[in-house]
Amino acid sequence: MRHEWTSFWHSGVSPHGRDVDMLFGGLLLASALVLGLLFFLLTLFCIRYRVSNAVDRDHRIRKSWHWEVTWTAASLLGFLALFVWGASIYLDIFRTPPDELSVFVVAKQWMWKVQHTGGQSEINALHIPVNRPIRLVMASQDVIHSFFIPALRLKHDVVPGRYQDLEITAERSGHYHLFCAEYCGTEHSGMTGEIVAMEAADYAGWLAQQSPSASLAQEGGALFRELGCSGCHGTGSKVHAPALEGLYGNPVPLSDGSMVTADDKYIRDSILLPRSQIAAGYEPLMPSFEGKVSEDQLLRLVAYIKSIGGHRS
Amino acid sequence: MNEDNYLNAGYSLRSWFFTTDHKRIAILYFASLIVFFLIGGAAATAIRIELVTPQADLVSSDMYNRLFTMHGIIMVWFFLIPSIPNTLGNFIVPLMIGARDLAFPRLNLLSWYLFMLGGGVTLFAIFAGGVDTGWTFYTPFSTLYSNSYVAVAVTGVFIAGFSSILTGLNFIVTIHRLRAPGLTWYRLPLFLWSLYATSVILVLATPVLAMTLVLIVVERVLGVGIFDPKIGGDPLLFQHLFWFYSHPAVYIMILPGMGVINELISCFSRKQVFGYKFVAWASLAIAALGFLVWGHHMFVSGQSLLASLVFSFMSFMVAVPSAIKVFNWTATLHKGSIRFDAPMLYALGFIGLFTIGGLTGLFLACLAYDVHATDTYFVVAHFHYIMVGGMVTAYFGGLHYWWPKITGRLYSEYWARTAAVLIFFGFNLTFFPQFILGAEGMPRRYHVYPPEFQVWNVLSSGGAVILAIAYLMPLVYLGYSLFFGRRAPANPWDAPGLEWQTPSPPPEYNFDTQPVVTRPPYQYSPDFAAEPQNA
Amino acid sequence: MPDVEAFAPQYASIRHRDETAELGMWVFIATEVLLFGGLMLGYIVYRHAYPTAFAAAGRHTDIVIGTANTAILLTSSFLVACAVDAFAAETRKICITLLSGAILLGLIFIVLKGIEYSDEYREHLVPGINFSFEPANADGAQLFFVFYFVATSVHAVHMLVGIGLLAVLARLTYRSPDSRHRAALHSAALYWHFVDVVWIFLFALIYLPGRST
Amino acid sequence: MTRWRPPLPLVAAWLVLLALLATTVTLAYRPLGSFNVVVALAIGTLKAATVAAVFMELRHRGPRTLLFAGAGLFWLGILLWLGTMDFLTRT
Repeated sequence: MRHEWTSFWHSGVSPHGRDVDMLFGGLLLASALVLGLLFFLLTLFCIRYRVSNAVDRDHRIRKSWHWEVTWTAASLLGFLALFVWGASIYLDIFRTPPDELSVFVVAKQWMWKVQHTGGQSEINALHIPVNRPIRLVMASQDVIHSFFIPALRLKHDVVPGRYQDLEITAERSGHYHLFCAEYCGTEHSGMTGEIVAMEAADYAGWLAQQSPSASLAQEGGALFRELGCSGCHGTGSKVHAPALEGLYGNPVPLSDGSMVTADDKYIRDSILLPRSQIAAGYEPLMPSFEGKVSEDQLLRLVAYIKSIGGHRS
Repeated sequence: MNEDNYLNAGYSLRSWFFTTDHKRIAILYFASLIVFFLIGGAAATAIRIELVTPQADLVSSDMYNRLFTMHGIIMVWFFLIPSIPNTLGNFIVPLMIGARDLAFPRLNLLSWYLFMLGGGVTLFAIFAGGVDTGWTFYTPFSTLYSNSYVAVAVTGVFIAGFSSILTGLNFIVTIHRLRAPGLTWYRLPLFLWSLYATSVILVLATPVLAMTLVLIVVERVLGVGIFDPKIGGDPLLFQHLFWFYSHPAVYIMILPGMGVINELISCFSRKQVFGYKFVAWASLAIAALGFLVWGHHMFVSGQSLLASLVFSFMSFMVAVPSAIKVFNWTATLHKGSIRFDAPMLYALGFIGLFTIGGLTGLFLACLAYDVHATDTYFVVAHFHYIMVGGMVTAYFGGLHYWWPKITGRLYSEYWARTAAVLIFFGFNLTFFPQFILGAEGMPRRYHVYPPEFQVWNVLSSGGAVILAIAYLMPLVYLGYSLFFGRRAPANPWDAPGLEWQTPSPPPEYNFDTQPVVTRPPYQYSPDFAAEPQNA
Repeated sequence: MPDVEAFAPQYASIRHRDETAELGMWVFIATEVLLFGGLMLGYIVYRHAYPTAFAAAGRHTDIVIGTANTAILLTSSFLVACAVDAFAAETRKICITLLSGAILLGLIFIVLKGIEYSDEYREHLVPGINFSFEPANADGAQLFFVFYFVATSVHAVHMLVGIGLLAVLARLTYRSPDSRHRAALHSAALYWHFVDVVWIFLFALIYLPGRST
Repeated sequence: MTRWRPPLPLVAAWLVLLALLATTVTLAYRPLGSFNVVVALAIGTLKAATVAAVFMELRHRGPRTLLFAGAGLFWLGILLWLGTMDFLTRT
């Protein structure tokens, strides 16, 4: 496995990566200036005003106000500039991505399981096409992990109990490190992997070559029937339950009068904690599937509901 | 060396273990801190030796996790937090304000016993099997998935927390109520200003840690989910409660160091501290602003974007008082007559290393770069530059500066200077490579790492060996000076502070007659007639 | 140096020692405020996350005992305040009776709390033991009751410590009401009033939500 | 028995406290929607202020003691305000 990008001096391979590198350069420059000034003054004073050196030492500075105001104001301005620069890139990195090519990532104690919507699944590896934004939907099965790709200058913690969105884009093909950056137990340092960015053609070839048994949505459909969801939500059922066709991505009126859009999070919460957000006009009959459904199965159910939502997954 | 001093006022165990004399309690703390520093240091050396090679060969992964957790817990709660306030602070504060003792002497002794009880329980947890959660005890790993001695270690830290609270309370009330006649706030030495600010943080932050640790034990022992995501709990709530204490805690660690540096820079350049009022109020500003920044530990953990923005902004603001202090120390050297004794070498080392630590803190406060650098060795290098490069260096500087006053003996200047230089060199070799490792993306707490990071790890481990040896040197020559060192005069550095107007080592009742203060501090040069206090 | 008998050497006078003791007590109270503050943050965060569940759980708490306990604690605080006022050699007996009244009310509070806990145990409201709640709000209610039990038991521990302090001081005052015991009683009174203030807010957060729906 | 009478301010404060307790309980049962919480906490703060001012004799104390008493509350405010900011502003 050739690790093309390793050392510190290679620039980031994502659009944000280059911005972060420039920011890092700016921070380095500012620090170098301050340190240079400080070391120069320290050495100058230590040499010039050492005790054995007879030099003019009277009419010392009395009023220190204007000195104080200058270096306080200078630091304030410098810090504000760095804050605004850093914040603008940060908001750009974590803006909630529109729904491009989605890949589901499940973090489990000491491995990464990646599911492509076409059904291909990988362990500790993620193949992505170059120059296409990929939306990672990440969930953790147990403790807090953190999906960290140094080459893309990007990481996001994967906190159990909720989905995390993360948009990644690789601009150059190659193999890049994947680390778990949040301490998660014994094999924390073993929970690493590889991001393989490939040209579009190679990626399509790779996808076809995986020969998945069935796409995520189809496996979700099978689960939908196995777990008995179709009993109530199916077309021919006599039970008064909300229809799921055309649900995904559209607003849902809730019993307490508020509105919520049916995104991944809403579907996942409705399966695990059905009584927390009850659809308007329906009784809270649905049993909770907490503990009966693993994160992988949840992903498939969400993919299935997305596929029957009349929405291009 | 006058005859009736606090050291030979009694030799029985009772006179030491049931003393209420602040000077003896400081000595008790000195002894216990040396033990904890050696234990924590041993863990650190083991970690560095393991990291020489990319693959695991010295210890197993589980053992490695327990080693870095032990290093964290022991160093944070049993060395860094109590070191300057409880040793130098306990000894010097009453002397500096011209009092006979702290406001509540019995409370001071209770503080030491709570510290030792907490230390004992934590050491039991560590040697009985160890803790593998990291010193941050993040849930749900620490509450649901770790099967190590978490509850016992957490109880130990809980008990030690009350020792900090009592010390903080004692200092605040002492500095307010027991000052010598004429000793107004603006005549207080800056060491007391920074200890006062430290005590404010100690008193207001530690109780929240106590409650957080209680919640961990409740969730772990009673099996009741509080932060458990399966029943709707939120692990981020734990992180908020934990970092509300733990970020002010890092200011608890650094502020006393800054206080010592004021004394050293001013004494060894024979000159008033530049901008006394600014440096004094900067300490309180750090204490107050330090409570508003904790969210910068959670920029990538799923915290809301607005909260991240606010915490990042506040983190930049808290850096301003530190910048003011560094510029004022440098300006103090201007037109001074500088002598390069060992304490001054530590002070100059402090200014350099603390500034690097502070500036890299700005890297981490900057939102976009923190996304890349958080949880990597960049963070490890940053806080070691502040904790070891700043705090421990200042502790050693203060230790050497007040050694004659505490023990009545003079240490060997040659060995002290070599140790200071060796520590400075060993430290930089250990931790500067870690900045590069962090920028390259090596995550922290990694037992096994990809081979391309090995170069920097070998350099860092080499530096760690030098640093470990350099830290043992003071133990040797200071210990030697205890028995064979020359007798120390009352004022070896010819400094104007109140603590130097009593014999070394001081008698049990500190001052024969109640001292009265008439002039501002740091009046080093009698020929510059009563320099006015430059604002 | 003045004689050591009346006050410790590091103080200049009795008044100086009393004021220093009181200042130390107020610093200690600030730490206690932050101790309970950690719990309140958890309560507020989870109440924001599960408003209906917290309201439903709030309705299951016994407001009769809660209100009675609040009244008892306010009265006991009043008695301690009077005892501090009546601290003198000649009114020593009255001071002792007031203190014992306050201690008695404190014990009644603890007993009522015990009764309330056993009721909740029978209603399966104790998380960790057989906790069962209507499934719609089970999670939020469990979080509510975790905070209810942690907060009230930490408060009860503070009550017991306060009762112990008052009892010791009552005996000391009975034997010799000198100025040192007066300062100690004043500090114990401040502590007792603080425990009362904590209960005032716990009452408002635990017993009152959800009553109106 | 010497003629010791409980001082008037203490008795008055005690009665005020009991009255406030009664009002807060009765108000809790009136459906004021989200206003209920505000009322309950406001009355709670009033009761706490009464205990602090009269029973804890803060009304006789100088600015330093008031500063110490207020410091605890101010830092509690920092903990609650900044602590909840994250949870309130999550998307």
